[in-house]
Amino acid sequence: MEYRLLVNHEEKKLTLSSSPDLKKTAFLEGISHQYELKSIGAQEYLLELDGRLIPFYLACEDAKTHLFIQGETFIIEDQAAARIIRRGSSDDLARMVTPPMPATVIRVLVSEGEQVERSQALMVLSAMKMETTLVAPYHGRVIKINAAPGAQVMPGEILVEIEPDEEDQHGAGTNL
Amino acid sequence: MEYRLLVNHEEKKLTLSSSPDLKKTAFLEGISHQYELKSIGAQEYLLELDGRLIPFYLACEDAKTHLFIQGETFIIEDQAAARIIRRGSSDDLARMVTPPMPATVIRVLVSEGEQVERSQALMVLSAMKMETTLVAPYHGRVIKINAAPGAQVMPGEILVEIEPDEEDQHGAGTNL
Amino acid sequence: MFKKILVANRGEIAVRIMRTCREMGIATIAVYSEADRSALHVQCADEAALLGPSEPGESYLNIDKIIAAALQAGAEAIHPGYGFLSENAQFASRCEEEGIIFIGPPASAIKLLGDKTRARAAMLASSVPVIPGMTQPEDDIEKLSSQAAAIGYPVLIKAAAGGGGKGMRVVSDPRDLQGAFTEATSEARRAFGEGAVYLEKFLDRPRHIEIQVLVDRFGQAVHLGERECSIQRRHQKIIEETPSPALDANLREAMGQAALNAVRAAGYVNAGTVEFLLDNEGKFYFLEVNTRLQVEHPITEMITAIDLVRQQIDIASGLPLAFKQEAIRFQGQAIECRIYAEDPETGFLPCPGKILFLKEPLGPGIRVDSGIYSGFTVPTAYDPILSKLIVHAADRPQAIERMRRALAEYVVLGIKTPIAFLREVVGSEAFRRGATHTRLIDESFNPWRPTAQMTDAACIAYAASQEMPRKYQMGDGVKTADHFPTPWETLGSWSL
Amino acid sequence: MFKKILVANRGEIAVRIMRTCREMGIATIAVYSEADRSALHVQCADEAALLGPSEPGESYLNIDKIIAAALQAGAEAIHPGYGFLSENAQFASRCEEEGIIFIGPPASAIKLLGDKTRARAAMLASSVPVIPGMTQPEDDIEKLSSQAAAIGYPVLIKAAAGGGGKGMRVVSDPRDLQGAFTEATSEARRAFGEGAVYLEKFLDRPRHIEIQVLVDRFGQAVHLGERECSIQRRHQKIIEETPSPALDANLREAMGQAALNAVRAAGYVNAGTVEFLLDNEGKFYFLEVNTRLQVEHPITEMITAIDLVRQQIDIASGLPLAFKQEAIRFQGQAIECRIYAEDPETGFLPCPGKILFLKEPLGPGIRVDSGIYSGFTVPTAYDPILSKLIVHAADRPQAIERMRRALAEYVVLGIKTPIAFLREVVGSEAFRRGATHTRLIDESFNPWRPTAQMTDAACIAYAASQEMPRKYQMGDGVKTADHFPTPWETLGSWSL
Repeated sequence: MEYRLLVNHEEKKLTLSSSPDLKKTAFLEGISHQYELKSIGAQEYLLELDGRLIPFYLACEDAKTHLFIQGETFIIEDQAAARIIRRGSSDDLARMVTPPMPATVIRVLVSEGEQVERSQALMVLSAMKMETTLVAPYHGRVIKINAAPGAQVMPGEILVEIEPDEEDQHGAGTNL
Repeated sequence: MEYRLLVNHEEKKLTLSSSPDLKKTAFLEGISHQYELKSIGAQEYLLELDGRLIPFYLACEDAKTHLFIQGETFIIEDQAAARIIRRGSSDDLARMVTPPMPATVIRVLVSEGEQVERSQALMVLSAMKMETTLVAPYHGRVIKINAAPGAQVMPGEILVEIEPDEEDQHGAGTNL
Repeated sequence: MFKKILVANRGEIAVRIMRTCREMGIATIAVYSEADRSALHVQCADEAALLGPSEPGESYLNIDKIIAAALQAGAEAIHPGYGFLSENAQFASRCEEEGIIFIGPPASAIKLLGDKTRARAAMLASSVPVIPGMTQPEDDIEKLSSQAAAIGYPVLIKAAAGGGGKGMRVVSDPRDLQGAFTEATSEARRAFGEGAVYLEKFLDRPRHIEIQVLVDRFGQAVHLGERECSIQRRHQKIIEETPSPALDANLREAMGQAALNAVRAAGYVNAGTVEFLLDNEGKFYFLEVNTRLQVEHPITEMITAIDLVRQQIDIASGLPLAFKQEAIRFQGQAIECRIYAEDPETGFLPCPGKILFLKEPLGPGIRVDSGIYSGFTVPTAYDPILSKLIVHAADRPQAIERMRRALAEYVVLGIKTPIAFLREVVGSEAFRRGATHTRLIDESFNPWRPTAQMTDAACIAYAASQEMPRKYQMGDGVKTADHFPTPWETLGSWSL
Repeated sequence: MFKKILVANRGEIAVRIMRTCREMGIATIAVYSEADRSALHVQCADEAALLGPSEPGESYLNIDKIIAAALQAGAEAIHPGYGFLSENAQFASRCEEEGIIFIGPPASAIKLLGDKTRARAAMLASSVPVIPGMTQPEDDIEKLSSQAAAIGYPVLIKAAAGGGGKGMRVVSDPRDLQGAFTEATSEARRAFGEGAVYLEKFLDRPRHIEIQVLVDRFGQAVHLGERECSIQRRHQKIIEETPSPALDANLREAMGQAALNAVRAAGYVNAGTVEFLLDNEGKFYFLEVNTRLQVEHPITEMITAIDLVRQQIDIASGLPLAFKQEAIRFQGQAIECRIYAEDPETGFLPCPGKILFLKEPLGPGIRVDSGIYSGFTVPTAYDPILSKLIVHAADRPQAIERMRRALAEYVVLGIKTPIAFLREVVGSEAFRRGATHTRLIDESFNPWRPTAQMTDAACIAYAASQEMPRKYQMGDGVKTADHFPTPWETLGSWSL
């Protein structure tokens, strides 16, 4: 996935390779780095970067992430629109197609490339023995479907990516 | 509210007076104590008990609460059924009539004393500009309604207390 | 011994005093303002009394309210900490009148030492070296010239009515005196309406050295060595250490004796600190006496193993000193860094706010005296000190590396702190050489920008944390709303 | 000096070693088992190598795997910590063969001192006092009787083939020797198939005193005073202190010299600890040499300001000792409490599990060497030590009160620890008097139940926290799922 970050007011672009089976790779300013990440606590992580272990600490406040790493502190602003779920950004969140709880995919009701209306049903999930339906948050075109029937899905995973129509652009980036 | 606790395997009963405007009082083994409580962090509290300040720390694991106070550690089991929302006890929780998010009460659809069917609509709430409906988790009789139209309600507050019918007793205590 | 003490302060120093009280079996009463309802010092006390609104005049500086709280709770003594009322003679007198013991010197000593002219006269009378200079203004250039020769060049011309550097001139060469005098006089006249000036010895980049003393009610007095406090920003100390790299045993003994003479001259009792300026020829000059516990007292505690707060309480309760000068020994090197809520990138402007995450350093030779916790909102109304990080090691190079290690372990997220800045100053060649003076930060670290060697790693760290599947992100820790979206966050696309 | 060290250990000691390495500018490699993927020592290292499954034989005791990890990462030296391979002569030899420096004594010294008979002979040859006794079994009662008279009553009859107390008898009166001999012989024959017995001096409630030594490669050796380790449970130390209340300067010097003789006799190099038993007449007897860093080394560091891990690394890298015996001074009193994952109410059975909340004590004179964090699951496969709490103060009474204060501040929720138990032992009249011996806990604190003075307050605290409106309960801290129910918890009664 591509990232456009403001790090202490300096712009940085990077790309992470996201295939889960391969060694994870980050590309940053022409250099590729191997990395692994482990979560230690709610706000603590351990990054292995090019063979070196680096613990770091995160805290979010509004749209800013405070990050402490090896004695240095950074304030990071994520320039890409609502890529992830962040507390308080409910407007963006309302526009994401993601399950509100761990669930299993039962049926997928649309296909890639299809045009969908706002509130059109996209996918049926099962959780806590109840069937529930994810709907389109806005008019647009389905560009990617990230889960098939039977898949276990978690909150925060974008299950259906929809490119919004012109008049419905607010809050939706290429990664939605 | 009345509490029946197992504290390090010893049974203790106490009652807290809960009127918000009065000085808070706890009655325990014939003695009444004045108290105030302040939350310091997610797991840290400051108790003022009979004029003395006592910080304490809480952690929950399954149905047990670990509590550290003045150098002593207690494991507390709450004998009353699902009084509060506790992580992991989804069976009980599914049986409580409580909003899943901060919301405003729009309409109350039942009255105290009324017999209700499982899944019967009880109350309509508004949150995030959407109307949503709380339904009865089991057959029973409405014994108390704790919120009127216009009220701001929070997750964890029991809005409608329902005494379950005989055949539907599981997980429901007098406080539901 | 006292059964109950009121601590008339807040933040890290109130917490630190209460810790010793607890070790002594003494109950503590915290006082707090409305801004400090959730402050750490309130959590550490046995009882707490609300003083009033956040303005210091309505709370921590309000003598009537503090006395009332002490009487109400039945406190036998009040510890004033540092700052606020700690050097207020009127407060000390008032305690005396109310039958409460003020844990500090008698009001008379506070008064004498607070009056710079009387203090200077008392020091001169007791052969304590003071900065040579004139005590009266002079407008005759001939007389000034002979005074300057007597004081010894370089001299400093100062405006009698002065302040803020106006009407001030450094003169190194006798031939420049006339011109500088004319300029200073006219500048002073423009600034203050009168042109009177006087002369003082000019000290170039002096060191700020202070001596800790303890005096009991029976006239026994000891000194506990020096603290080197030359690293300052905005005329306020930020790094202190002991022993000072500038002192040898002889100079330490000479300064220690001068400090004892100084406090004896003032009829002093309890813990006090005598501040000196030390020039680069090893001459030292009395500056003032701080009639209270110093912020930087822990470094003395580290190398002597003596608890200064316990000594203060023992002395105030009437106990004699339990040790003689010859029993006091100094072991190893201690350094303190003050952690303020301030931004070293903007000239150390205070930056109060909410602490989103906090992790304090641990392990060998580390002490943290802290007044904050994760989730605490640092109020804007008070001094922005958050905590003090103190290290102790066998020698100065080891103490420096230990401080750098500890600073690298110290995580404060949500507000600006000088932690990274301090790490750089402590690691600088000048600090390692021990070549510290009061203008070091201004000359070498202002303006300052972080080196930011970890920017790329920070980007990857951030992005990787965003890509982590939510179920793994929970780790072993507490599940938080960051990981598990609440309905507020997720119900948007549900069909309800 | 080394550029990179592999730390062949886990938990608090690995973290503590890495802290000193960081201060010395040395990169560290952690090794870990599958059970320790999220362990703190992995987070503190610069690199980490997975060894294998949690069983020690597949991980921390596996010489081949550790050597391979060191070679792979380019480590110049290995620090073994304590336990695991730290006293394994074969491992030390293997390091030597592979061109890796073992941070500890030479394999030959480990071997000699690990063989109790050879060690005893070497000590006898160097005039180090050993527990008087026979080296061969004897079945002639006349000969036994004269041996007993030579050793001095009380004597202990021990089975030559023995163990577990079988065939063991204490004899205080010569007239009881015959009967005890008959009983012991027949008991030993029933238990072990042979009845051979021998005699040893019986020490009643001895103290366990150990002397820390440092020896460089050039034969210079110093001792760093004693550690009193008499407070034990399950034959394992739990509270240690220095100085020992049982030693005066003369006895300290005598034991220090004996310790130096002991290590010289063994051709010892690096840090080591000579353990003695001290009887209540002030006579001491060689017990064994621990050829590694001790768990309780921090108390020596506190009163000497010497970093023992730094000394180990310096010596291993070939540096001479930087100080002589006369430069070593002892300041104040230090006490250590070991915090184990164990339940003092059930005879100290280990209780591993998940740490739900952790808050460590801070402030003057406190050191915490910890291997845990909030959210960490303590594995079942290893020694249940979590951390060590060490205090330093001017004298023993102050150190005791400081330890009690620090223990009261130490919050560990989720698993059982002996924190409240330790607080009671340290505050007991016997401990305050310094009347400690190896059977104190067994005799006075077993069984033990917490006093539980706060039960009522705990009930009110719990109930009050449950009644707090959820919106207030969030306080200033992180919002957690406890406060804000997730959809899993709340969707039950929604109409979806």
